[in-house]
Amino acid sequence: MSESNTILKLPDQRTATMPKRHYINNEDGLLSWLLTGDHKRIAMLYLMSITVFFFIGGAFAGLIRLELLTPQPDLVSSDTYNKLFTMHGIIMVFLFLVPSVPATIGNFLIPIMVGAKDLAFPKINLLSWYLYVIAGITILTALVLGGVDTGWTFTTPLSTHYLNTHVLTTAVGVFIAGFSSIFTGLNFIVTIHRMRAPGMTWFRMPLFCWAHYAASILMVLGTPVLAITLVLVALERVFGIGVFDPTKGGDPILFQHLFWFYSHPAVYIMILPGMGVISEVISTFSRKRVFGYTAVAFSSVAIALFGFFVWAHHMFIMGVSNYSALVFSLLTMLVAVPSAIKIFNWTFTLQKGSITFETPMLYAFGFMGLFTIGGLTGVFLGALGMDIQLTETYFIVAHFHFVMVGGMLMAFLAGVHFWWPKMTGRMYPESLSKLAAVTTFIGFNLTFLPQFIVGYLGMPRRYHSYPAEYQVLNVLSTAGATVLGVGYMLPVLYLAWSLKYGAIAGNNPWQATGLEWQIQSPPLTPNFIETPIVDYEAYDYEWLARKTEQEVTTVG
Amino acid sequence: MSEHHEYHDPANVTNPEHAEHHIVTPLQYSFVFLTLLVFTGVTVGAAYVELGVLNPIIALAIASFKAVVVILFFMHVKYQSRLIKITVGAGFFTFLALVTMTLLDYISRAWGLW
Amino acid sequence: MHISPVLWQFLVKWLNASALFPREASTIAPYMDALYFFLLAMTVVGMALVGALILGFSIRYRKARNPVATQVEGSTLLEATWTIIPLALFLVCFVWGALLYFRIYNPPTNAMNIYIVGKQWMWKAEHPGGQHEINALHVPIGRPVQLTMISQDVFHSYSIPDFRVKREVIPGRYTTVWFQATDVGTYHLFCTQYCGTAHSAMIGEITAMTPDDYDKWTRDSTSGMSLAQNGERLFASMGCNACHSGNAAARGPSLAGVYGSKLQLNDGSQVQVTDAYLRDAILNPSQHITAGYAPIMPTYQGQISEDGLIDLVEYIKNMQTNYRVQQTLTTAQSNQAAPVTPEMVKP
Amino acid sequence: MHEDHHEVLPQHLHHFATEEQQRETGTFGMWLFLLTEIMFFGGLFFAYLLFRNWYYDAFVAASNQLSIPLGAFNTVMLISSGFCMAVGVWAAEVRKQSLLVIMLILTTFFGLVFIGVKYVEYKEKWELHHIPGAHFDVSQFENPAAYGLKEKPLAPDMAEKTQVFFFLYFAMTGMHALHMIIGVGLLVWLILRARRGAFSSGYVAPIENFGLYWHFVDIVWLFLFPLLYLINRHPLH
Repeated sequence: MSESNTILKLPDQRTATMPKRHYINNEDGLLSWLLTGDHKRIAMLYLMSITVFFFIGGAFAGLIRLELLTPQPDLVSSDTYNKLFTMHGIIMVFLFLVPSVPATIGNFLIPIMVGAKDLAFPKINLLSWYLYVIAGITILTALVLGGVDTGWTFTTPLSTHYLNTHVLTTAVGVFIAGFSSIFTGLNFIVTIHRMRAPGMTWFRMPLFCWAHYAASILMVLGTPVLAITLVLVALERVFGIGVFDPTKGGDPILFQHLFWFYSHPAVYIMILPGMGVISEVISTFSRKRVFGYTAVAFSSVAIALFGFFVWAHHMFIMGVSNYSALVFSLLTMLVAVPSAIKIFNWTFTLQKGSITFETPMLYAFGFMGLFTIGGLTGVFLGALGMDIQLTETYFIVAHFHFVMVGGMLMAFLAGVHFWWPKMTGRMYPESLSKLAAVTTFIGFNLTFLPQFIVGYLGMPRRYHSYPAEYQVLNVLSTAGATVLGVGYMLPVLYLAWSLKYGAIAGNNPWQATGLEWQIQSPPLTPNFIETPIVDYEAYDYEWLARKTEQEVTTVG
Repeated sequence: MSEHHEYHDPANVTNPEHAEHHIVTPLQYSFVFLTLLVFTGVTVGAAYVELGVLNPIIALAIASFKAVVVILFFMHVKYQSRLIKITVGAGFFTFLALVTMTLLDYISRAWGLW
Repeated sequence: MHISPVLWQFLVKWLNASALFPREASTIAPYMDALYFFLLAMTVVGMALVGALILGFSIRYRKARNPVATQVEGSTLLEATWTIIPLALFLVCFVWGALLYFRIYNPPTNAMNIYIVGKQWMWKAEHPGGQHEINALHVPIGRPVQLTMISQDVFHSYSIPDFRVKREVIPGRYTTVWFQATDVGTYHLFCTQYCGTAHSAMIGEITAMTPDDYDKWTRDSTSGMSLAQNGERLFASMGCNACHSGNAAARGPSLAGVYGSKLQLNDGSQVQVTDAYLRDAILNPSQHITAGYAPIMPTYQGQISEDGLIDLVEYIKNMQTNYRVQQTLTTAQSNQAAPVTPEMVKP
Repeated sequence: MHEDHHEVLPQHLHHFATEEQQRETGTFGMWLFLLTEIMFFGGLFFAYLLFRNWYYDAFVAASNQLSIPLGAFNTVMLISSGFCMAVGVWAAEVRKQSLLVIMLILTTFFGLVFIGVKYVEYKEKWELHHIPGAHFDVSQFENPAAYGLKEKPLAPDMAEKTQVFFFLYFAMTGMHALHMIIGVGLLVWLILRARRGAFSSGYVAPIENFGLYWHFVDIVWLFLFPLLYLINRHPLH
């Protein structure tokens, strides 16, 4: 690659070596990993377990798309199909999307970015990973025992009185996963508030930290409501009496309220950390401070705040009062604004920059395009009347996949590629990863754009069979899913390959300004040899240039 | 929560958002203890008096007062940093958000369709 | 390139049979589609704007062309622009959407009423004239039709995409939706809320007919007993008439003409008597005691099916006098069917 | 306590700059955890609020089955327990080891008395068939005179709704009791450590943070007591 279209600056590969001591080889043996308090190792444990669950969830998605290739219910039985999409939803939401960026990249980077040696509570961080694993195993147990077919939303009274599948086991799993997420969020908030290095003021923090801070507030305050709701569902299922059963005087809408009080903020838990990644990537590859830093920072907090007040837009046709539907619709429109602000700020970060197009940047562009569509189609659903036609159809499926997969997963992959050299000390293969990024983008659009159309036609979600006239669009979608599958398999393969054969990255291959790039890669166990003193703003590339110049002169 | 930055003192580099440690004395605790006992008596007594709609209001007001006393003194929030105070406030704020926004639906359902 | 003619034919047929846009078959559909195209345009313009900016900046400011970045702090003016313009657009969407919502969920007063009972996994439609349909619904075109819906078990959702209407069917509560079909034809009916194993088989067909055909259909498919007549029989057999006899000394209030009136309750509140109120008062009587009466009515929770409740509601709705109630009390002390009045069969 | 920050104490974790920072960080973390507890109980409190308004008469009748003296006694027990805990924190701060141990034991004692009384109350409900579920019996509410009660009889449909009250009663007090039991378990562990002098040399964070948890559980009860026992005593007619 020529000098003019990349910022990548690797050490001379003939002489470069990996650092002698770093967090990976600091201690040996399986036990040293399983009992570690080091946030970087826990991040790695999370990364591995999350990847496993992503591919389990992805396999279910593949089976679902395969079944939908034909209008007839021919591949699997209806029961199996219902279990497939339930498991796909539960695994992807609770075991992949919620912990994806925070528990892996966030865990690895938040302490380093604020200049701390570790998260505030290393043991609770480890506990969070164990809870995650226990939750995962519990949910897989439910799967192995015969599965569960509630849909990921556990809608009462279906889940409490009408199913004899493993609802309890799954609910226990989700309950535990919730506490795993609470502990991660708690750790982040405390760390960001109390563990910042000297000079690291709030407005010198990378936007990645702001985004995680906002998401963590949602985790800490929202998740317990899900926990108590699941407890009530379990009690109702066991004792046959409860507060959600209309024949006994309960109200099933109460369940919807409590469930969505968590599950709507949960989508912000999923997307906000991804937005943090995008801010870092866009800035680094256009060599420019993020346009409107404060606006982007505050829009994260605004999303977190407004995010608590919009949940009933999941229930517009479910019998909430028309008055409250009005209020929630209005608030939904307001929460869309901070996302628009972010998109435009990122776009204008490019202006007057010096842009290069490495893989993380390609993923980030993918994010911006797909998230824009995902966000604007969200306005369709927030508009009351429109929601009547669109909700519970494939339109909504397409919408949240655009936000979650097109947004969050793209951001996750952008982040993994961006920080891969920092986490492992080695570069991924550039051209192969660009191919993967483009494949993912094409596959994604092919999969989910037809679903908007088939959704407006009226095809309901969670349908095992459908009218024949929807087939062409479904075939397109399945074809796209195949491409998408390839796009997701590629990174696993070449990233694994790069662990041994990748080029040695050096401290700062992207010449980025974050504190994490000023230390060795992979970092030492205590991150910093001495506590850093921060005397520059975030994304200050001039500071970096001066620093590099100084180093060159001292060495020379 | 966005106001936290205002309370951060950049000069305090090793321990941001901090409050001087304060030890509450057993004497203060005893006063608090007595207050709580007295108000428990009051709330039980009030329950036996017919006051109409005031009954639940008085009971909840006393309970809230007792909770605030416990939070301020037994839990030392009075002597903590503003960060802790805001945090406690944020918890109750979110709880109120849950209650009011959900009640909005239940109350307005009775207003009929349109 | 050579494609086998068989395959070619198949492909052409397949593509021709496939749909891209739903039919506009109700009076609401054009309103819905107008908003849809507005939103679609907004999305396309927004996407094009962001896409063009990204593309333009990527070309203009790529490293090869602009080796050194110029640091820009931000711009309050620009921030304000992209806060206010999207906000204004979204507020337009809000108002427009809300207006559409009222239109879809506010039935006109002259709408004919059809009851829908959802259960795992079928739709039962009950016309006031006593016609029952499973997984089907016959409606006349050019006439507003209101559906009063309830579920016997879990949440379902009644969706007719070509009419652009959908509403959740909830256990324990009536919900309503209305539409006015414009074109003769058959349309898909889906259950869109996940309701268990055979969710995707809980589908049916809406048949929109000319008013004449519809009248013919109603005559041909009547079961002989209107809902109100069924309700009358149930009213007698459950012993409702013992208290709700309309006599001055009766233990229960007279029900003649009660539907639609404002009722004074014994807890001081005033309520409008609607379908939902009647149903609730049968199942949870103690919360719906008419002023001046004692709370002695037993609950019928678990003793009457939703179909039975609909019969009763329909009967009370159409009850103008207590004449027939007292007739049944004095003449037939049994569970016999009440005599059929032919003119009541018509919807 | 520690003017001298250079003294490295055994409990000082390496990633904190000073012990004071470590201690305040712990407190902050504990408070965030308590926020999740507020929201956890918040869901239950909301369900209570809703159904109390819907089924007021049933809630009155069912609430009258609870014993105010037992509830009030338990409230006093919890307040005393909280007071001992607070004094215990003070004892740890001024490094009085034996006082700390005594106070922790008293805290545990009052907590156990609370749980014991709760057991008595639950047992009575069990005998009266007031546990929600298949064996729930409403006859006492439909016909209180037959049970020697001076209550107004409830209409049958309203009597059924007493089950909703008892479901919430058991869910709320049960969750609260579960927190108490976990707390007592932690107290035993703290007492053992305190006896070995673990908290008598300026390291009070575990005592302090446990105190926060214990007081929070108190606060939940301070609301449960009036809501479940007291404020339904007077039907609004």
